[in-house]
Amino acid sequence: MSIPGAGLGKGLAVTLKTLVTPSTTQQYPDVAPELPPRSRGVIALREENCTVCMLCSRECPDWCIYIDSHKEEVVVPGAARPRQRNVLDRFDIDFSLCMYCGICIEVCPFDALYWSPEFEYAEYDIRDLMHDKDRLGEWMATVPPPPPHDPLGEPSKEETAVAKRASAS
Amino acid sequence: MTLQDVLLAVVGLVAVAGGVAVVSTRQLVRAGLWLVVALGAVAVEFLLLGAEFAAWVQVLIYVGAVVVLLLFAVMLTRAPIGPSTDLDRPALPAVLVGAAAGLGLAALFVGVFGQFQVPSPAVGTAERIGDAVFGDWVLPFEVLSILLLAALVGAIVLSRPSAPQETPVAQGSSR
Amino acid sequence: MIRPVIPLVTAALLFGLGAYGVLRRRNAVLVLMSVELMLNAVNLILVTGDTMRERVTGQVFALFVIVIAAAEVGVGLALVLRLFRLRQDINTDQVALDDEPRAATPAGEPALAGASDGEQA
Amino acid sequence: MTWEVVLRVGLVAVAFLTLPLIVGQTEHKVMAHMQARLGPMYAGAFHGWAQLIADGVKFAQKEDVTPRAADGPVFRLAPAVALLPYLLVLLVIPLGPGDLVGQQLDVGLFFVLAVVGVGVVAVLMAAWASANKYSLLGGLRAAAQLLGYELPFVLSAASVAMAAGTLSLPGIVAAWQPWWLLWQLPATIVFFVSGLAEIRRPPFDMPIADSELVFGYMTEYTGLRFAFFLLAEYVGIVVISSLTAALFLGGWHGPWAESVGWLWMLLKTGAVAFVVIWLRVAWPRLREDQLQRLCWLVLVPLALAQLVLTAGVRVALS
Repeated sequence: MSIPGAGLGKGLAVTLKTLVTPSTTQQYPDVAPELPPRSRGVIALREENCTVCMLCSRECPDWCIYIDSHKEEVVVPGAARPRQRNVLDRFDIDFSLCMYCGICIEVCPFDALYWSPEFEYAEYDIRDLMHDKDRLGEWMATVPPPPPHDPLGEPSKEETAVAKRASAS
Repeated sequence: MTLQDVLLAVVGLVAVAGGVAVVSTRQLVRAGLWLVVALGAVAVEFLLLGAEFAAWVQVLIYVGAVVVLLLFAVMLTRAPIGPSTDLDRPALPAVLVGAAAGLGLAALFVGVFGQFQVPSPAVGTAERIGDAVFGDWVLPFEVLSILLLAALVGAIVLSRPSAPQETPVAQGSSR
Repeated sequence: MIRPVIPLVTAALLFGLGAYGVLRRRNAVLVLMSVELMLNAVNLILVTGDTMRERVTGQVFALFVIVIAAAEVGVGLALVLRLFRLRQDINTDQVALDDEPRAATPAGEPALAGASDGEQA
Repeated sequence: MTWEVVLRVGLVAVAFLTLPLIVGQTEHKVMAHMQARLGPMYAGAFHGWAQLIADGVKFAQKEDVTPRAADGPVFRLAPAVALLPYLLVLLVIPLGPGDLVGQQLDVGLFFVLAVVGVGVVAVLMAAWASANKYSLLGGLRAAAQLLGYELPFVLSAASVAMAAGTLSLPGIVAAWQPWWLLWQLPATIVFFVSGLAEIRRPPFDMPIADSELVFGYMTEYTGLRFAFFLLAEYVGIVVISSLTAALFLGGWHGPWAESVGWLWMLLKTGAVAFVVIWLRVAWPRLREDQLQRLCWLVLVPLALAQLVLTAGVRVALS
């Protein structure tokens, strides 16, 4: 059994309560926002880790990563013949297309891509949202250090491998 | 000519000009708006003549309700923006009757009251009108209320959609 | 001091305009507007008469007239809207008083068409 | 004598220009905080106090568009017609005891009711002249709403006039007694609700229901003319709040009324205006049939019953 008009009173009560509750709005340009750790702001590139395996570009759902490269012969002293090595010419991410899914970062086998929490890179021209590899490299400075391991968690694969090798020898 | 005379004449001119526009404009809604001007000017005449209460009743009932109803009806009957073509009948008989009534009455009034002057009326007549309505005129007042009720009922009956029994039962299912 | 002849002449002219409008206009709503003009002219004369005789009887009558005008407009507009709903037109010249509303005729047509089809088949 | 009239009219004009802005700013801030926001914070440095001035500058800069199919003169005139009645009403609302009122008027209450009713003409003008079917629908809704709610509005005001035995607004306030709060409570509610409907504020804003009719009769307006309509809405809040305060909440009555009566009047007006804003935030819009049902089946009978009660008490007391 509900009293007719009780909902109206409830609406008034809720709004009045919200009125006297301090609001938690952050005045953004004046006050820096408190971002949660590991927020997804922009994607940074560590160029020397990239082997041009193209996994990121292929897995990208909206095809916003553009990669060009050429092969170079590297003469390794003592080796029978020169090795071939991929050299990155172009690594562009079009942030006007990117949907911040992070799949490229997940799939990168050599830890060349990282999330950076920086988000203030809006532009007046949409074409300026295409970040080349130098720009992506600059973001590396803003990438936070990886979180420490959970002291109660399982040890990492590398650690167990080292321990196993040591015990075997 | 006193100041009040001048004001009366100017407001009277506005009223007549509004009236001319009401009966001559070819745009339906504009006619209603000119009627607001004419009736408003008449209300101001009432004010100048000391009939304050009647003036505000005029504004409340005429401008606030009657004209709005008229405009409402004009819009509901799909008045176009811009002039309509077939609003008028032949002018001659209307001009004859209108001019005869208007100018004849005007000439009569000028002839009888031409130089007549009366003292400026005192304002604040609501109490006296109340006494008059509920004293001498209370019976007509009550009759009037019955008339209003009858008009209300009549308007409702007229504007309701057709009664269901007018259409045969078999076709009535389409609603 | 005021000259009552000024509002009286105004009222006379308004009345003339109203009479002209009632006879001249075809549109029912415009006719109603012209009637309002005439009623207002009468009210103006009543109120002016009050001022001349320093009484309020005329104003009482003016109030009565205003109330009756409101009732009249209510019923009049109900009639006009009813007319418009029946005929899609509120031209007073085209109101034939003796025939059935046009909306009734299409109901008969399908029956006739059906009958002629039956004869052909 | 003459310059006293000028002074009074000047003061009313100042009130006309400042009070709506204060109400508008309060609405910005109160609505924001009720929705857990902050509202304007930048214009004028301190909590965005100059937001509405900035809005005014913005409106003045915008292009004044009249649609090609519109009925130009009527279209351009409508905002002024919407604004004027409220300005006139402010002239006769008593601010404090004695003659602290723009203009003493023997039938002030009647004047107010008559002039407020004129606003509907402006709505119809704007709606029809816009040559836009949504505008016209909004205007017809507004006309039906205003005609309907005029009745409880006038009837509830008549109740308090009957109780006070005068039609003059200062006279009604002077005759007011604290126990009228209880006795005239139904009339207070009816007057306030139908007043809300008269100025088309939520939850009675079907004429400008933006989810159905774009913006009703204001759809085609831009720039200063649109600002005029908005200003009319906020002056309307001031008028309805101050009328409710003066007629039913005792106006300038309160402790030390002789010296600070005007402050009491302003405070009561502000409180009612706050409720107007509060209702906008808390309640959803009524449906068109609910609106008419509320008017004819609830408010009108209530107002009539209140009239009978008032008459009975008056006769019993005399």
